[in-house]
Amino acid sequence: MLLNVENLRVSYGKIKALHGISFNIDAGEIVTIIGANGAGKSTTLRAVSRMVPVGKGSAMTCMGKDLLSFAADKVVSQLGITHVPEGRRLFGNLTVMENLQLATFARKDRDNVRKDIRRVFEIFPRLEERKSQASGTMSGGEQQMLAIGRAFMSGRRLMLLDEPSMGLSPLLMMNVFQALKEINRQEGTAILLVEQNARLALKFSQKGYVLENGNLVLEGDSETLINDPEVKKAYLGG
Amino acid sequence: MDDTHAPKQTGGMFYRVGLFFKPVPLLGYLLGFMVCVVWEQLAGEGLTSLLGLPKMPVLFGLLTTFKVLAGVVNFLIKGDAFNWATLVQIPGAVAYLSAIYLIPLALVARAVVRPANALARYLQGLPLPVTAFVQLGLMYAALHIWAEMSDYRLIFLKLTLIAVLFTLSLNIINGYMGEFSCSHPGFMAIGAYMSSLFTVGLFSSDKVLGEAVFTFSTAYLSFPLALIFGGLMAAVGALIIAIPSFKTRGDYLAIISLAFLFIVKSFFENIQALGGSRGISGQPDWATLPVIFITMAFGVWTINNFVTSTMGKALNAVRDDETAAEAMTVDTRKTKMAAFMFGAFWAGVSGGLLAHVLRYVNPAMFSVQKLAEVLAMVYFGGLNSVYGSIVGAVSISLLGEALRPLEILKWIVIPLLLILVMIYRPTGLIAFKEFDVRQVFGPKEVD
Amino acid sequence: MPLLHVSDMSHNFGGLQAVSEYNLSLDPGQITGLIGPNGAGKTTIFNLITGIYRPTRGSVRFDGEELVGKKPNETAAMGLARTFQEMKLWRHMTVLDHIKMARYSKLSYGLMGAFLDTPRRRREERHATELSMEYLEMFAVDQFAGQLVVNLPYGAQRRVEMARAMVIEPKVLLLDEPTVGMTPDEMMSMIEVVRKAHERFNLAIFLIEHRLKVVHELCQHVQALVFGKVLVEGAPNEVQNHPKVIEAYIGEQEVEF
Amino acid sequence: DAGAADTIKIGFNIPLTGDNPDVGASSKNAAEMYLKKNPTVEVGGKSYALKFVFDDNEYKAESAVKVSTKLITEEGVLGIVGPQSSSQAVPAGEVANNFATPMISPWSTNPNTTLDRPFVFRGCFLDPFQGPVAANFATDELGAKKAAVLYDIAADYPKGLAEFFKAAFEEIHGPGSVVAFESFTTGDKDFSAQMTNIMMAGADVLFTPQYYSEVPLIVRAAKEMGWTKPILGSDSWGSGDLMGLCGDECKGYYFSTHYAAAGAKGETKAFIDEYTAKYGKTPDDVAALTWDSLGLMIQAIKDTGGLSGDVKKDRAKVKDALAGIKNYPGITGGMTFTADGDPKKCAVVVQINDEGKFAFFKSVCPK
Amino acid sequence: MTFNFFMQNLVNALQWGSFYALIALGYSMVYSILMLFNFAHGDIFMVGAYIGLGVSLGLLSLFGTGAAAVLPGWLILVLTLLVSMFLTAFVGIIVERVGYRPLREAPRASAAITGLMIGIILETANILFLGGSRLKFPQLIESVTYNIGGVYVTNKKIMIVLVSIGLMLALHQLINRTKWGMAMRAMAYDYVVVPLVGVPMNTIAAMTFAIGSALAAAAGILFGLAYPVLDPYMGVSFGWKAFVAAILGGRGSIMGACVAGFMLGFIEIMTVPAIMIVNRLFSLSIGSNLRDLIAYSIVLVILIFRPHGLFGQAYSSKLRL
Ligand SMILES: Nc1ncnc2c1ncn2[C@@H]1O[C@H](COP(=O)(O)OP(=O)(O)OP(=O)(O)O)[C@@H](O)[C@H]1O
Ligand SMILES: Nc1ncnc2c1ncn2[C@@H]1O[C@H](COP(=O)(O)OP(=O)(O)OP(=O)(O)O)[C@@H](O)[C@H]1O
Ligand SMILES: CC(C)C[C@H](N)C(=O)O
Ligand SMILES: [Mg+2]
Ligand SMILES: [Mg+2]
Repeated sequence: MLLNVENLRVSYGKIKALHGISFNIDAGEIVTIIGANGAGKSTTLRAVSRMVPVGKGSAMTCMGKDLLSFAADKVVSQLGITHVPEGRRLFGNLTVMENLQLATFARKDRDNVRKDIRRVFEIFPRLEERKSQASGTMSGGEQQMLAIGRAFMSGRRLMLLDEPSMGLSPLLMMNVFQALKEINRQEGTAILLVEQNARLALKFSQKGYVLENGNLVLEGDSETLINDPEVKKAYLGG
Repeated sequence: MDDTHAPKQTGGMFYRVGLFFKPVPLLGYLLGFMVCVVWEQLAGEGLTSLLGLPKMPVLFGLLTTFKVLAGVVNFLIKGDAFNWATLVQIPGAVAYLSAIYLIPLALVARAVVRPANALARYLQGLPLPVTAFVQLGLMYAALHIWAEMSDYRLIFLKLTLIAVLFTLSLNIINGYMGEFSCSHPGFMAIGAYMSSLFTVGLFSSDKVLGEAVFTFSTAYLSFPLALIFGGLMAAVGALIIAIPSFKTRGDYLAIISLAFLFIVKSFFENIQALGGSRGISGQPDWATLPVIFITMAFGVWTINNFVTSTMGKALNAVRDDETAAEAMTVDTRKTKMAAFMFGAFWAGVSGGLLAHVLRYVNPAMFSVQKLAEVLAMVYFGGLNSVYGSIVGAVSISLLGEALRPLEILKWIVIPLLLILVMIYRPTGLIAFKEFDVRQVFGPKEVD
Repeated sequence: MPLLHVSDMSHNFGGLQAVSEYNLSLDPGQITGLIGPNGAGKTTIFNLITGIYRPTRGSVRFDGEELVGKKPNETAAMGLARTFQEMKLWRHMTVLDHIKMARYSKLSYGLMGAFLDTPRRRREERHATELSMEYLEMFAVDQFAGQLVVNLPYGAQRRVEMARAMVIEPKVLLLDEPTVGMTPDEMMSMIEVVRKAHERFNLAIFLIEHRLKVVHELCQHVQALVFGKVLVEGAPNEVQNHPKVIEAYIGEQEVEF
Repeated sequence: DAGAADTIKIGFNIPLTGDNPDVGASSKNAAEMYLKKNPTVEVGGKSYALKFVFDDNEYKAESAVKVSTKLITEEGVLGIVGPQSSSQAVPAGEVANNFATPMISPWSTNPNTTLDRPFVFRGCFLDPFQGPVAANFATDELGAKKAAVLYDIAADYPKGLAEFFKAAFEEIHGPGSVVAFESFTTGDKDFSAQMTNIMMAGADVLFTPQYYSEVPLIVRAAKEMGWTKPILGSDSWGSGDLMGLCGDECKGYYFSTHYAAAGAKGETKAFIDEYTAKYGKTPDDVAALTWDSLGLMIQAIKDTGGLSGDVKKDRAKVKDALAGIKNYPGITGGMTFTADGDPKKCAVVVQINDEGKFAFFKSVCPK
Repeated sequence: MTFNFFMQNLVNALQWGSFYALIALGYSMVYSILMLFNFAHGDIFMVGAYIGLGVSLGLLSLFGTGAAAVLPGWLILVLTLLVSMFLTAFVGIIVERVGYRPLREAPRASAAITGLMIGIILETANILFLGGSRLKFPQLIESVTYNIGGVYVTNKKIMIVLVSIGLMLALHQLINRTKWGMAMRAMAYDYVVVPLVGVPMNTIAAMTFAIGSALAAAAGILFGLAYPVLDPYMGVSFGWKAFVAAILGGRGSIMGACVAGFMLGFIEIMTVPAIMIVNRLFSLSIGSNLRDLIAYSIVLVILIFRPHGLFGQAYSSKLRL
């Protein structure tokens, strides 16, 4: 098992966002979490990437190692878990190229870096065109591509994706998902996906969890979930 | 949702104390304070000697306490002789504070809850000026009696009230508008000099400014004009900064305003007609406590009016997201200019008051040190809040006086305290709290 | 004469031609959609119309008046309200204050009124509050009136932003991806809200969306923008099924992974 | 205090913190030394314990006012020594005068400090006196015909003195004989631009009435620009620390001051030796003047011939006694107050000799 | 008004500008990377100078002075520079740890206030430990004055200018060419997500302070050589003026800070001869005392025409509240 999460609790001050959820991801697997706004999806990802402190009793292991003993940057550089946050959060003052290079900060394999950058440009040719544009001035969709590319550069055992389709044109959304699938297939990168577009997400993944008010209420393989009448009603738009 | 968290748990002592005083309206505290100060007039001297204190504790016993502590510190560090008998003064001061202030205040405030609330409710029915007049009048009377006990209290009170106005006027810019302005001491300087020019130039004979132009006994009636003149000139100065700096966004105001501060200081140092670095002395003694109190109250009132109006709240909008503010029809440039000049105006007025309290003004008074002081007051008290500025100005002034016996160590203690506040309450003690005059003066609903 | 008339508007950033020779005419009560790939220049067009950027060439006329050269607050006060792709709310302000702020240009009490709390100011503020409450109710966010916006659920924040734009009493409303990040449920209720506002005020709406369903439900007319140029325009169905639009924008919808 | 009746309280309004803490330290040192030596005073046949209250004015005008008020109303002092610098002494003098409490500022040379304030005195000569002393010295002893002045515009004292020097020098040599009148601002460290101007002007002597901490930098800037002519300073040079900071570079230059430490005799020498032994450095002007001012205050108290115990009445008595003091033998010279409360006293000019000592060169007394 | 006169002032201005530039550089590091006004920077400069004083006195007593010297003065100077920069870097790291790290999520202005307070504590601590009096910085190398065609230049001036320029170039390379520099710039933009790309945020922040403080120490020591009187408040006015230079240079621009530092030095020095020239030309008698007034008016005017600073980019940087 790649990632195992037990009894994860998170609160923001007095607000409890997660009430002890458990889930797991196998190597190379694509897993989706769906849920309404404010259900705690982003919080789950933030907890795994150690961006928010977790509550007592929570346990997370990655390949048998205690994930909680790694600082946020070590989760990326040593465990290979990368996080594409909600709203992309690029370094707007750096160029596209610099954003990609920075993501290799902790990497030692200089030769592969160049190859990987080529890969990113193959997947997203627009990025190569805009190599030296400051990333802050790019359009929303362009930024999303760069955010995925940046995550690809910094580690690829597990990618945590927070609403990657947000604001993307239909065509690009498909492209992005195809690119993700390709990365998943070629590199064996596992993906934990959070999406509002639940239909797409479930189709894309093998396994799914449904999160409601900080609790996991349903889990199963994607096929089952997509046909579940409750899920259909609540998340697939009838 | 599993469990709901209502903050209902009966908390510790603070919670219970809070509950005890919950129904007390401002009027109740004012009455309580009034009783305290009268009580002090009657019993203060007696209690002082009863407790074996050398002198009546004038700053709520703080000064006495720290003086003794300073003795202990000097004994520990430098081995200075220390009279251990003075240690008794600390409990003495505490006892005095409790007997004269804390206990009577608590008891009276609590005892008059009903009549005070009834009165407050009645007053609330009357037009606001009447309510304000009654309550502020009571507040002034109490402060007046308090200050009558000692001239040191009086000067402390005067300077503190000025500091409140000055701090609040900076809060408009650094708190409500969210810019970082460094020029406030400069505005204060302009106000101080210009009002001095007015009063000294016209009404008293002075080496620098020459013979008095007018001499009549009611000349002090022109003091408001002098203050307004100082304030307006400061506002004009603000215009010089405002025009270039609001073309840009962000940090440039910080250095433009800092440059302005240097320029103002250098200007007054160089203008021989205003005394140069020697400054101007001999201002008439017109900044009396009532004058300062009324000016301060009026200033706080107008500033509060401004920041609670939609016009003024546009400042918050500009601070939080300027693009959105513009898209919502806010004329950001006009708003910023108005706020900046308004802040400068009151800084100028407080400068005018300061000059007439000290009856002396020189350029060195308005250095970056003054800037550090007022910044500390603003951020310590709390951004975007009238309460915050009052709390900040009063507590920093009080600390500054109370810790004076510690001499150099004072400058370790105060900064450390500020750092701690910044770490635990980064926007200051009481930030982002709206000051609703009617509610403040109104009754407390008892449930 | 159309209410909003954009003719031959172009704009470039450095070397990048973001918008070129763009035309639009929007009649009162009309809803026009703007679709196009990411980076096509849609948001830029909004920014040009509202005065955040000044077009390199071309003109924008609103109600017969030229807008080019006017500042955003001026265009807004004239009746061009907008929302933002990435919601722009004021962190430290309550919901009610948000709405009231949009009355800024309609307040006439001036600075003296602001400083001195004149009766006129009290009257105007009271009126603004009442009006704002009406709008809050209309957008079903009145129960949050006293709260800070940051504490609101996402969908409610979006509706607050929309209510804020509406209080300006605009003639044209520009919506930049109003349903982004919403669940299908929330999306449907947003469509309803827009429709209601449209009907009630006979509002002209100019809408950017990536969700074709929204465009389909609301718009009478659609423009497809690619590389800053209008590729195709017409009725929603026509545009959606246009091969060029499919190629550049929509793609194959049912892919298998 | 208990038994306040037989103590006499003197307040000190001095800068223990702020920009110039060493001024406060010197004042306090001198005062404490005085107290050690004279723990009690005999007034009108009754012995009183002396008690000193030191309060910190932070080198700020505002604080000086608060401190004066506090000393007078809270501590109930009989008289105040300080503040030292005019920027504090002028406003604090106002307070003292209003509360009818005698005050002596040891070191404030600004005329406004005592002007029209019967209760305020000072322990030093005034700038209008020192300026001509320096100008005459430059003319007579250094043979200068053209002078340059470099001073701090933002500080009251150097600026005033520079102007008095200029006036006096131009009176002797005609207008324009001060060929360079260059200034800078408090805290400046680089004087090369001003020195370049001064070099260009071709002066015979450089007068710089600056603090001892700035003198080394000025002297160095001058030497680096190739200045080889004499430099003349004022009483603010006279700190024990000057030579430690300046080293060989200052040797040979002159300054006017209140007293000459090297070669001092009698009382003055006793004071210097005792102070040096106690604090490990030569007493500077502040220390010496504080000592004298304190002495004057105590003398006046003795001269009242007896205290009533009512501090308000006693203060008035002390003030009258102060005004009446004749030829007080201070270590910085004999002193008699004018009607304004300013002492008539002599200035000395010292030269920094090869051992780095301030050697007596000449004494100039008012006519 | 000769050419010499101009050259002489130019040389003076170069030296003076070096200090502003070096200090502004350290200021700008923290400012452009952590987006903080580090109001303690001037005082770190002061601490650096005092550490330099301690180190050099220590070295001198170890290796002897004058005729008994084991090591030449310049070597002691180099050692002093290295050791003090290292030690002062630690002071910077402590300042970051105590005063800034806990405030990373707070409004920037609050951090500015902590900086101000840390500055006051550093000054006070100095007075507590060393007393209020001024100290003399030992002159490690013999001063030699060259007269080049009537222009007086000392060996120290030359050295100071060269060392400053060298340090600036090195820093420029670091920021723009290395991944550390890239990480620093990224942090300037959005520190929250920096760890998400595998960059250790705290290390970068600490390093930023360390480098800035080391530069301040270098400035402090060079300053001690040029103006050998040290006092606890020597950093105050430098701090505020470096603040002006750092922002005048334009945010995010190391070169900008450097150029603005030199420029500020030039303006300050050059107004004095400029006034003199004007006086001679029009037979006026304006005092050179108007320097601050003129210098900062020039700064104001520059900002009117270049509202984003000399090298700054135009993006909004509101105080984070
Ligand atoms: N920084 C924060 N401070 C306080 N509360 C927060 C914070 N971030 C999230 N929350 C609260 O935690 C809960 C879960 O939020 P989270 O962002 O994880 O939801 P989500 O499922 O990702 O929703 P969305 O679809 O809107 O992204 C919500 O109630 C939210 O209001
Ligand atoms: N200030 C700017 N400077 C430089 N380029 C810019 C700037 N603003 C936008 N651009 C570029 O202009 C193009 C159009 O951007 P715009 O934001 O209008 O796209 P959009 O159609 O709204 O896309 P999306 O659907 O992703 O939001 C993009 O390529 C973007 O990178
Ligand atoms: C030299 C000094 C610090 C005092 C000076 N005589 C003054 O009047 O301020
Ligand atoms: Mg989320
Ligand atoms: Mg867009």
